[in-house]
Amino acid sequence: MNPVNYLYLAALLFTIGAVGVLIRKNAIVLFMCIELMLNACNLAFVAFSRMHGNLDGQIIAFFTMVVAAAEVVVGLAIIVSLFRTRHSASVDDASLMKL
Amino acid sequence: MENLIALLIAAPLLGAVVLLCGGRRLDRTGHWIGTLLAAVSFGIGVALFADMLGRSADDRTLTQNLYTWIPVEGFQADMAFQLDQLSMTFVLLISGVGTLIHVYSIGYMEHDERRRRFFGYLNLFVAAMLLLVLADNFLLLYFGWEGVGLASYLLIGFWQHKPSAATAAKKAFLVNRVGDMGLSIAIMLMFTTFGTFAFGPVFGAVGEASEGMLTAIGLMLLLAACGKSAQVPLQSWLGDAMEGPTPVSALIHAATMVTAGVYLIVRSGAVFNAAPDAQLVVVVVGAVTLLFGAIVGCAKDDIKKALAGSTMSQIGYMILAAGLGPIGYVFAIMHLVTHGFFKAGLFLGAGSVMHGMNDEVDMRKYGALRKYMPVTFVTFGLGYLAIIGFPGLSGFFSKDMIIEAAFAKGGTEGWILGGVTLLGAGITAFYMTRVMLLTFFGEKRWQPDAQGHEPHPHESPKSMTIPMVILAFGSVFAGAFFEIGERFLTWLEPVTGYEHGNPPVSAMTVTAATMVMLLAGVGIAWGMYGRRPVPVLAPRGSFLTRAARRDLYQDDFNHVVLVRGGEHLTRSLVYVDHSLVDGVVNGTAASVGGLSGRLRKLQNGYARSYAVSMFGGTAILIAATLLMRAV
Amino acid sequence: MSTVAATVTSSGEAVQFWILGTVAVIGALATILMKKAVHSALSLAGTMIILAVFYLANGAYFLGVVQVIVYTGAIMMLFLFVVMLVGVTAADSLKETIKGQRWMALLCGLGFGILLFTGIGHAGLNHFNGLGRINSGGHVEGLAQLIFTKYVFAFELTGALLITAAVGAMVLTHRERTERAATQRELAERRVREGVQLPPLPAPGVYARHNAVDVPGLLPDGTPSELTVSKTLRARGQIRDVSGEALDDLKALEQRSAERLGREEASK
Amino acid sequence: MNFPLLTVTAAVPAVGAILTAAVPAARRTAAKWLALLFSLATLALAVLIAVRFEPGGDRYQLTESRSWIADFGVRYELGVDGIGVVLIGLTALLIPFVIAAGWHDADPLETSSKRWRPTQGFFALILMVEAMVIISFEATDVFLFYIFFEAMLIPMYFLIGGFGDRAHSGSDENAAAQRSYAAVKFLLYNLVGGLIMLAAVIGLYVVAGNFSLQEITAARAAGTLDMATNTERLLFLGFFFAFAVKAPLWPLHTWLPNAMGESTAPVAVLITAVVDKVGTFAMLRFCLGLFPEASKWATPVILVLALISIVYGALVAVGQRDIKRLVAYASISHFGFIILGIFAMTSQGQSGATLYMVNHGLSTAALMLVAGFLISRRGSRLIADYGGVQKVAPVLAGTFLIGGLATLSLPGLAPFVSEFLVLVGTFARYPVVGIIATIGIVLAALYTLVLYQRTMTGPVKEEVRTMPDLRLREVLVVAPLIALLIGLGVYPKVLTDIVNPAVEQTMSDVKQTDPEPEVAVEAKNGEEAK
Repeated sequence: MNPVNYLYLAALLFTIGAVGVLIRKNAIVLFMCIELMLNACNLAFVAFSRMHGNLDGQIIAFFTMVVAAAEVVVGLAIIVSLFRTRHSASVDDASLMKL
Repeated sequence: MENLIALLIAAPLLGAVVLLCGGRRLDRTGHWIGTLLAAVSFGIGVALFADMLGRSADDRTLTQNLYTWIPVEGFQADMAFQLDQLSMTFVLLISGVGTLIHVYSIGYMEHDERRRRFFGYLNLFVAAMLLLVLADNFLLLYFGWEGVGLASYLLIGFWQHKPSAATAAKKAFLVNRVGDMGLSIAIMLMFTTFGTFAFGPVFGAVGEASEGMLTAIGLMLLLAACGKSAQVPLQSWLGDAMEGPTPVSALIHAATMVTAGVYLIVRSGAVFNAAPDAQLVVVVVGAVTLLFGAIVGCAKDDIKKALAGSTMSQIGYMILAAGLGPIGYVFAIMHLVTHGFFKAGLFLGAGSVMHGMNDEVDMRKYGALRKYMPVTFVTFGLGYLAIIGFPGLSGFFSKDMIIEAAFAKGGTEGWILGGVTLLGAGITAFYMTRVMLLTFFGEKRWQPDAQGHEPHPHESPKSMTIPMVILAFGSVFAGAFFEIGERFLTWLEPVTGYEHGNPPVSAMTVTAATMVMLLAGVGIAWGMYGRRPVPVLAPRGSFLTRAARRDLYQDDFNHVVLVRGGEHLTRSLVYVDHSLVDGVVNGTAASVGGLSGRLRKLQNGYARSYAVSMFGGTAILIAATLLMRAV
Repeated sequence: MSTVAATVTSSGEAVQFWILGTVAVIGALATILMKKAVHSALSLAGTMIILAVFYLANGAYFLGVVQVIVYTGAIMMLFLFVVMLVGVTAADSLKETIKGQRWMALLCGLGFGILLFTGIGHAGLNHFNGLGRINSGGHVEGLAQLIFTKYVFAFELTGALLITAAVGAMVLTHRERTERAATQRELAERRVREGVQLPPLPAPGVYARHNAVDVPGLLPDGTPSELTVSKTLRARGQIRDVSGEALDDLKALEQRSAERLGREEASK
Repeated sequence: MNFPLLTVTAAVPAVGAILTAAVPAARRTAAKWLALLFSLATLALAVLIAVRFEPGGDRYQLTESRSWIADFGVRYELGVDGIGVVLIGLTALLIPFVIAAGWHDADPLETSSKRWRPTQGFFALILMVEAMVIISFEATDVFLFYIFFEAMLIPMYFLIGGFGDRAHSGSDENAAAQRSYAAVKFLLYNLVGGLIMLAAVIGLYVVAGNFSLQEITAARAAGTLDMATNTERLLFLGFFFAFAVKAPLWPLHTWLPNAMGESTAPVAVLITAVVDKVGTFAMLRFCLGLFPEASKWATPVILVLALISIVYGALVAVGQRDIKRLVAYASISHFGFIILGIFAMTSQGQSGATLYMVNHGLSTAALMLVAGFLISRRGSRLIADYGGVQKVAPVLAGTFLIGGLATLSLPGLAPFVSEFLVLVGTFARYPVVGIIATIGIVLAALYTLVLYQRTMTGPVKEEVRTMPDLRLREVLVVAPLIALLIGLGVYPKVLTDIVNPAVEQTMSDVKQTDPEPEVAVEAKNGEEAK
């Protein structure tokens, strides 16, 4: 087997995640889909790291995790405060952006 | 001596500045300041004249270069003056008659609360007119040219509270502007042809320029002259200009400013001499105006307007003479000077009559005034005799010379022009006799004015009669003085040149013919107005009379073609600007607004919907990148 | 694991890839298709653990461990906390409300996926270096060396980011009480003033047959009153409607009593 | 490094703007005096520039150059030629008058709140505009110029939209709507122009590799920088469009009547006498300097548009019923003359155009400010609401007439010199164009005198019977302007000496020489013989 297959898998997971972001209304699930996309990227980085024979890919994946963690913390905090005021976790309820 | 030239202009200019900026505290002394400064200018003029007489005929030109007015690469306009015999003649006329009319105005404007300002304007006029005749290049002449136009505007509209005066002032300025267009185009043509527009260099290089160009320059100068001197087709403003106070009519619209056109043509004689076609047009314009003014003068009942028609006609004589070339230049100027005397005198007389008659201007409401205003009657009568060319008076000599010169032009042209001038002399005699008879003879036809005051005719104060006497003196003797020993001819010849021409008939014959025409004119007028009583209300009259009363319908023509047409044009342009030019802009804005209104619906506010767009956009971008790399 | 470039991995890894990869994709699909958030979270956790295994297979040992501990262990649990807070039983409606959204999403996803696949396919990545040579000096040491030399600034920055995120989360969720809490008396007075609900709200539970707070009290006609349930539960839609049950109970009771009475009548 | 005079001149009003804006609400009068003080200080510096400038010296003097955005070759480069010097002078000169004339225009209404500070804002914005205009005249870096050319719109937008004329015919809401329409129109027009110019600026960088006006001009003149014909033409059009909007040239003019009509008289002066001059100035400096060949290529079309502006502007002015809109259309006509002079490509035309910018600034300022005084007295902008004013307010009427006479270019007043130079310069190369343009002088007389006749003469209208004459402050505003108009009319040499060398340089940029006269006349006059 060629490690390129890992890349195909990563692409598949990424696409699934992206579609999930687009079709789900629950903000929490939406976040999970984003995490899925990030993980797919990490997988690609790790595969690249192996292909190129250096560790930089893994370092990037490492940073991605940190950033993802930070993002989740803030994002979930937003969801919680949103839920408190609106009693809903649906992103469609927050549609005040239109004129 | 040449350093005095600038002072000639500076004195009245100072007067204008002081009087106009001085404010109310000068109200009581203003008229004296104005008169004094005009007199100072006259004094300097006389001193320069005396100095000039002391030098030989070839060495009489003085120049003074103050500074370069507009220095731009290749375009050098100097603030420089040139005083030669021609300018000298004008300087004396302007400052002399000007001073007299200042004196006259002291009395005439006594009861006007804005007298100080009137004198300021008069001083401004004198300064501008002197600048006009003293300039040594066409651009500076243009400066003076417009300066007198401004003064004329201010003075015609002096009684601005009267809408008719304000309109007349505006009309005068606008018609003059059309003429000014001609002057500026002439200057531009000179600049492109000769690279300069100073008198000396231009006239010196005339021989090298093409005749077509010179004809163009000549015609443009003529257009300017037509505007300023009220010649057909730009004559319409002069009659209305009589709305101004009478001293203004005397000084500006009879003696000096309106003759500026004659000055311009005589001054540019070198150009016209080399452009016979332009000269022909000048002569035609002069001849047409001569008859036009005379006919209009016959029909007017308003004394000032009758005199205005006369002025137009007399200037027609001068323009005609100037168009004859070296045969006529000297006589044009000579008639200009004598006309300055007698026409100013006539206007002052008319002013004096109006002064005594509650400002009534309709001659049909005068009559029998000779007993009540003896001085006015005598001075006016002398002016009358001078203008119709009574033998021995100034008009006789100067007009006779022009008629002779017209015949001397030679050929059919000469006969036609001679005939026209003779006919003009006859009509002049007719309308002036009419004025004289209606005003001073016959029975009283006085009417109370609008407020019901009966007129009490009385002689005017000394300040008014003395200038009239002096002018009458001039009208009687100036012609003879100029003519005896051909003094005037000798004086001006070095500047304007002179040739005798070849008259087909002898001078005596011409004089005799003139006399016949004169007697005929006087006789007809006596028949119509002297022998039988004059109705107070004007009879309907023949078609010609009605046409002449309406200035031969030229104002109606202007009104229909220019005023109405112009109004329609501006109104439609305002509409175009608002609806079309602005409409395109606003239409674009509205359609963009409409489009974005529709596009706005895409902005439904759902973040997920935006996310799809982003995602799709990213996909397209990646596809584009890949495709580019593939290609 | 060889130290030179190779084109093929061991067949054991291939078997592992195909089996676990399938599971991972199923997990991912389950994540986006499950109705309840808690199920999504669990599916995602499964996918992540499989990914951790793949990391290990790719020689990223440290990352694999971190993936299990940090991601699956910490972050996913955080998700679960929030899911519980918001309401574990609340199910999402999978009905799409925005017109054309789902089709557009699928179309874009499909197109994007095809693009990625063709891109990877065209990249021509036929051989790979492997990590043997790099990992020879110790895997974690190698990572550490890179992090603390080449990437030290990025590392510091991510640290700062984490702290900021932590502070941010506190700011967002913490609510300072800005006014004095109303006393019982004041609350009572307000109630009277507003005149909406003078007595205390009715208690939940039906005739004390249930002691759960999510069961609404019944009105005399047997219909449930939502007033009796806490606002939070109402918002989550977690009211357990037992009215039917209660009526059934009542019916059964009456029947039983009727039977007994009937028997008593019969026995008479 | 010498004393950075140019930077300081632009910085002084900017600092003044900040300080004025910071004055507390209650100290309104202090803010006015502060603004006036700073504008006078700027004037003093502008005079210093004129003194330090040597007409015969280098093309650009008092230069400053600092690196700014090194990656894109953008430099902070300042320098003035003769044209810049006189226009800086004009700007610095007019602003004190604008401030003094607008002394009470931005006083808050009785009813507005105590903390409301419109006065401070008004004067701060005026000073801000001054700073930006001055630096636009100084910038010799295309990018630097572009930034301030655009940034000027921001304070102008607020001046037009925020401080309208209190004299209006309709209700307050209607007036506010008109005002915001005018402000938005001004902004959009100029933004579109600026946007197209931005594209051209970037294009210029791509072609030339830097933004330095001096370097590019020199390279163009020396032939070391070749541009493809079409590239040059496109870039030229990009620049010209922006300047033509600003100038404004027919048919891009319709924002000006709205903007001038709805704003207060001092702001209207600011628009037409100061800000618009940046457009014509930039045509002369950037269009001709950077794209000489394309300028010559576009000349016929531009001349026709300028002619249309002249005649059309004047005719539409005649048909106006609103005093301020009339002056606006008159300005459009005058801008036609300026553009005509620039693109006639003769030294008379270009010197005339430069003088015209100055003189038009002075004459319009005089006319518009007096018109503003008039309007503030009667509270109406409609010509029909006036009549017989000269009887009750002779000084006002007199100054109004002088302003009008300057507008119609009466000899003896400054605009005549410039207008005649433009006409002569145009005529020398394009006789027909020159003759048609002369029609403009007749039409100018028409609209000016009609305006004067309808407002000032005739019987006194009941509403104007109690109208007071000019107050001391107002006389102090108008009198120096009139003195300058007369002074520059009889002695324009002070300006031409500074301007001529710069015009010669521009003429050599576009490789044009004046047409020779048909007949060479020797020793035209003493001045040249020396």
